[in-house]
Amino acid sequence: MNLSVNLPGLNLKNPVMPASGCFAFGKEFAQFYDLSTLGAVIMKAATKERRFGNGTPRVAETASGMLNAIGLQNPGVESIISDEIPFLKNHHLPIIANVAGSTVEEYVEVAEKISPHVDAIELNISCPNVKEGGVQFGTDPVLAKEVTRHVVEVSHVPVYVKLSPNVTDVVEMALAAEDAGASGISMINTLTGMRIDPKTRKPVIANGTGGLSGAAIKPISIRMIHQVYQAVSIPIIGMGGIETAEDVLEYLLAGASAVAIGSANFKNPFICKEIIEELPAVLARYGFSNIMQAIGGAHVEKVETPVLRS
Amino acid sequence: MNLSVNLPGLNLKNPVMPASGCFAFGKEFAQFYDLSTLGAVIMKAATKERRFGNGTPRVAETASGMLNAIGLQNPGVESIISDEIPFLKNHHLPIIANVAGSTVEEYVEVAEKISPHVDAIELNISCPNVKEGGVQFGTDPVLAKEVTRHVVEVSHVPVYVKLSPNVTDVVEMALAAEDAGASGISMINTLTGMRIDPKTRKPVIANGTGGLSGAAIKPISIRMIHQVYQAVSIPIIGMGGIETAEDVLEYLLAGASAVAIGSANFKNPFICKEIIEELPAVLARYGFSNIMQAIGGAHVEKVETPVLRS
Amino acid sequence: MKNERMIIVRHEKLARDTHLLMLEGDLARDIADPGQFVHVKIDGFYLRRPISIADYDPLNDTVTLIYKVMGNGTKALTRFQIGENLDVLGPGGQGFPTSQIHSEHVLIIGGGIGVPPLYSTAKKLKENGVAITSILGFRSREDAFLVDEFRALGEVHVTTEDGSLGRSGRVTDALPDVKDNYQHYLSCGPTVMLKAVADLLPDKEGYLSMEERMGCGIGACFACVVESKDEKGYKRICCDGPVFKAGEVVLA
Amino acid sequence: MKNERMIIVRHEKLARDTHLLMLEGDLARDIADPGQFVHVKIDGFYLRRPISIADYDPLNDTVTLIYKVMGNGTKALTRFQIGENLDVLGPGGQGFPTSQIHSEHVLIIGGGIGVPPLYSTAKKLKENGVAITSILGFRSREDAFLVDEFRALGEVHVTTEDGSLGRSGRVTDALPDVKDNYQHYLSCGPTVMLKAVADLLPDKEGYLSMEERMGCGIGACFACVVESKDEKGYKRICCDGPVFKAGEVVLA
Ligand SMILES: Cc1cc2nc3c(=O)[nH]c(=O)nc-3n(C[C@H](O)[C@H](O)[C@H](O)COP(=O)(O)OP(=O)(O)OC[C@H]3O[C@@H](n4cnc5c(N)ncnc54)[C@H](O)[C@@H]3O)c2cc1C
Ligand SMILES: Cc1cc2nc3c(=O)[nH]c(=O)nc-3n(C[C@H](O)[C@H](O)[C@H](O)COP(=O)(O)OP(=O)(O)OC[C@H]3O[C@@H](n4cnc5c(N)ncnc54)[C@H](O)[C@@H]3O)c2cc1C
Ligand SMILES: Cc1cc2nc3c(=O)[nH]c(=O)nc-3n(C[C@H](O)[C@H](O)[C@H](O)COP(=O)(O)O)c2cc1C
Ligand SMILES: Cc1cc2nc3c(=O)[nH]c(=O)nc-3n(C[C@H](O)[C@H](O)[C@H](O)COP(=O)(O)O)c2cc1C
Ligand code: FES
Ligand code: FES
Repeated sequence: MNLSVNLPGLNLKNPVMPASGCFAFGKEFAQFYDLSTLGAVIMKAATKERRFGNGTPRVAETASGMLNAIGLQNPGVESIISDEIPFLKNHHLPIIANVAGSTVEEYVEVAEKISPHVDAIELNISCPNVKEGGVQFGTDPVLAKEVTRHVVEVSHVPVYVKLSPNVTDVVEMALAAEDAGASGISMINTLTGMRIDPKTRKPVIANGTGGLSGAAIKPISIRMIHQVYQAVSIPIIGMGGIETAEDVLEYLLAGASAVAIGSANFKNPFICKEIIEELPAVLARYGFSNIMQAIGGAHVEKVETPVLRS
Repeated sequence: MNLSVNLPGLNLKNPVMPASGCFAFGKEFAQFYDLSTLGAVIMKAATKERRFGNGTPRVAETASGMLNAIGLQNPGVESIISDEIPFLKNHHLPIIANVAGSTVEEYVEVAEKISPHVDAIELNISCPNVKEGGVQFGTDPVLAKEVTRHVVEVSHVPVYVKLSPNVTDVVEMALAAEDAGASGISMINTLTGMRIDPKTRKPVIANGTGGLSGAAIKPISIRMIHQVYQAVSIPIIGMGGIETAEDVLEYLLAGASAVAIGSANFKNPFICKEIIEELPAVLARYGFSNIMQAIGGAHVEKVETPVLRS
Repeated sequence: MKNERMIIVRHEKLARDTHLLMLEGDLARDIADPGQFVHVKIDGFYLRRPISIADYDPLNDTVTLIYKVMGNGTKALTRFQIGENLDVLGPGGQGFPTSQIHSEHVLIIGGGIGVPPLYSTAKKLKENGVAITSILGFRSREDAFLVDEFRALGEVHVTTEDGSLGRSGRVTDALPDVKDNYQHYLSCGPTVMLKAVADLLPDKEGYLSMEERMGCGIGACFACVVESKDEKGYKRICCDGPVFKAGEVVLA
Repeated sequence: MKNERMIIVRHEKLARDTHLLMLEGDLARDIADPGQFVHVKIDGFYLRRPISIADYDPLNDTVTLIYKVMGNGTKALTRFQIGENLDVLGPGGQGFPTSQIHSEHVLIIGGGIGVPPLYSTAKKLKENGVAITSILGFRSREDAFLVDEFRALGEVHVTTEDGSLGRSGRVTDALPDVKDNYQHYLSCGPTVMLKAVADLLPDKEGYLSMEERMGCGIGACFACVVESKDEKGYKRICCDGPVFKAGEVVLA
């Protein structure tokens, strides 16, 4: 089955890619399988300067999920361009840069520098784990619009705005991004959460709060994508709790044109490859003869064919 | 150990109660254990008129949780007063009425009628599963303030406002409730979610979206309570994913003065009773000699005593 | 109702994706009527799974379930071994009121995995001196089960959708083959089937066993309601049902 | 690194809450150095659990872990039986570089569940002709394990916090009892202990094995970083460590 999907800037041979921050810059996973298997790769967030990130512990386990507060640790945009992107280029797959910042100027500078070296930008206005800035861009549509507009202006490649689920009205945020010239939406980033350790009586994570990811959040993401799909006309890259090829199909039906897999890479380092391999059979099992039929499928009114449960 | 907690209108012999909508009006659970074991009981939502609720399916399973869209099915406030409350009164435990509505007038009418028969009101401005009203009261601080103020005015008993987690800023909502005269905060209601069935290509739940509850949402609730505790000076009844006495302690440490247990009653009908029985030992194990020491414990800076991990 | 850890004493495959599970525990003694169900907790799954009681023996404290693998929960159930135990809540709901069915002849109509609860019902009625005719519908020959057991109780008509066993078609296609000498019919299967059956037999007294997704399984969450024609306007399948008199509830 | 289902061939209790788990699989052949770890998936838990390799035998394809029940994950691990299998990712990280430790005499300092990785390390060094002295610290007599095994390798000093076995106190309290004839020390235990040890032995070359909560366990998520004194400014415990040269990382 042909799994290819064409999105602005991204000719994907299949719709599956690792999510930002869960795959670093690919090197560690290259020991497990050939990265060219992937539809694309989304790199770890890039900021202007090198960042050390938050104190440890940075992760905590939750029911069917995890919290993280890495704090955008990264070597800085220039080092990413010189030390990390060349390795990925060798694997001949579309590369998406995740761009973060604390001011509009920082976002713009990072996007301007990195965009000539990648196929698309994922504009991360939704990281809940850094104190100085970042978050408010993801919760205020006016700020979201402004930062998106400036980044779109300087970027050499299409911009996908990554939305935060920690908002009252995600559609408003998606529309702001679309209005500002985004070529696509990426959703969702993590939900802000906390765990408290009864032994220490303090939050498990040094940062206090962390971002909740994993299977636990999938229903929230599916709901938000279902809402946003109806409101915007740009494509959606969907993510949150994907662990199986059936989950991918659920995302496609909700309205995602492609998907990203995050935390599940930690449980099973082969997860992206395995899902890509299983996807054709799963699509076929549910009656799809190509991937495009599935995208947004939950929105089309179909005739129900009730069958004898036997 | 003395587990009693005194809150406005509620002298609780222990801080554990079943959450609204997960215990109906108590009759079904009375076959499993003596309801007077409970700290209190929160009844299923009451509306002015009898409501049939949403179409079926009304529930769906998710990773470590579930979605529901019952749609506030209930026999109407008058029938609750005459047919349901008398049964609960026989068990001599504080009764909390969950009040819902689609207009300020409906909320006021229900609260006025039911408040003389109960010990407190839980003002449900956060049900995500009814189309006509309810939700916007829970996401707009101005509306929240207005409905709370009117209900507080007519109510014969203290009012606890039940907050929705589907907001950008839960603190703002809590402050609105406090400003309007609420005696306490109850949090959280469910997160709006969706599941899509690849077989039918439609949402599993007839209503489309449903409210996510269960262990999956606990980190989000803990985070929100931790935030709200710092901002308000009225007590918090905490809920979301409680399954063990350790979970109760985590809620107390975050800032809840009492807790409610919802979906877990469906997995284990004895859950409330079992947790009440285990709570003293769990408090003792973590060094507490009474329950008040635990409430808000995560907010006090304690001296760390690192011990040899052995 | 009890919440009990029951021991698995038999677990075997009956037909394609269809397994028999016999459990031992005190709960067996609480069963009032065939057609009641148990609510089974499976590790790793948030909600319990409702499964009808296919047979029970209060003297030996056993309850027999017959389940079909429909999704991840029932698939996980297949991995449980004899000697292991399962967390079971039940017996739940109202079954077929066999002691109130004063009939000479009863027609049983079961579709697929709707067949199991009708088995102990038919046995009980037969013990009470009632004659039994059954129509059992399956998708295909490989899906058929309990056919011989029903034959031991009376006349049996089998239908399969692909014609690989018995008549080709659905259970309703076999109705014309059945002599009209029965006073009651009892049916269990998907709602569309129940509706078709009830529509075709408006003059008979019927009992229908229904299904709906459940939360609590004990009447407290209102997940499993179905519209009813009485003043209250609804019934909860888990406690007012799953067996209803035909006409009592609205079959959408 | 491999992701393999390894078979449990031994599983027994060694001391209070402390269990030995021997696994069989190809992964054993990939172990480069003692002190590396495996990342174990336990059903029902979202994150893997890092456990040090306490011993390994590449000829018989076995890996031995010694773990202590610290929470729900390790508690669930105790329920696994011989013959069952476990999803294991590893071997991970950098162990103690035994082939580069050209010492005549090495001091081993292990605290509690930090003792296991030091065992295969000490064995290996002994095989290379290095003399071994060990200090093993436990909370209490009931928590002690591997003491006899270390005695077979050389002099052993035991400390317990309550004095129920050996010297009363912590591992650092036993340091004055040890003759200062060693060139290297190797230590594993809680970070506070590692820091105390490193502060007391500034003139010796030391190797410290560290712990931190992990996400991926393979270097991709940056959950497990520790500040380092080099230009990059950080090390990842899961892949640059868990064993570091004393002084290489900042012990907070
Ligand atoms: C009163 C009653 C009696 C039943 N008796 C039997 C029986 O004897 N044998 C048998 O094989 N099946 C029976 N069923 C159906 C059985 O409950 C479902 O097939 C089973 O729950 C599917 O679980 P799953 O995890 O395999 O499927 P999934 O689709 O993965 O389940 C997801 C969720 O949907 C629910 N669900 C899915 N299908 C149904 C359904 N048809 N009815 C209710 N809930 C459903 C599950 O319980 C679970 O909560 C009965 C259902 C009811 C309501
Ligand atoms: C490199 C390394 C080697 C280790 N070797 C051993 C060993 O040989 N024997 C042994 O008994 N233990 C060892 N540990 C500690 C072991 O990983 C934890 O005790 C275990 O993860 C606790 O899991 P739990 O579910 O029982 O506890 P919980 O507290 O319920 O675990 C909750 C979460 O916190 C993590 N966590 C809790 N404590 C630790 C810790 N000390 N280090 C890292 N993560 C933690 C868990 O992995 C899990 O993600 C090692 C840790 C590391 C980092
Ligand atoms: C450890 C970790 C680090 C992450 N870092 C980033 C990041 O740098 N930039 C970003 O946009 N999202 C980051 N995310 C969010 C993921 O890309 C993804 O949106 C989220 O985890 C939901 O997907 P999942 O449930 O499959 O993990 C991170 C997530 C995790 C778990
Ligand atoms: C089936 C169901 C019905 C509910 N009905 C109500 C309701 O009527 N009123 C209300 O305020 N909350 C209702 N809730 C929300 C719960 O009271 C509770 O806030 C939420 O489920 C989180 O707690 P839990 O994770 O312990 O279930 C309902 C939840 C469930 C699962
Ligand atoms: S399943 Fe809860 S009322 Fe029927
Ligand atoms: S645990 Fe992910 S980098 Fe170390």
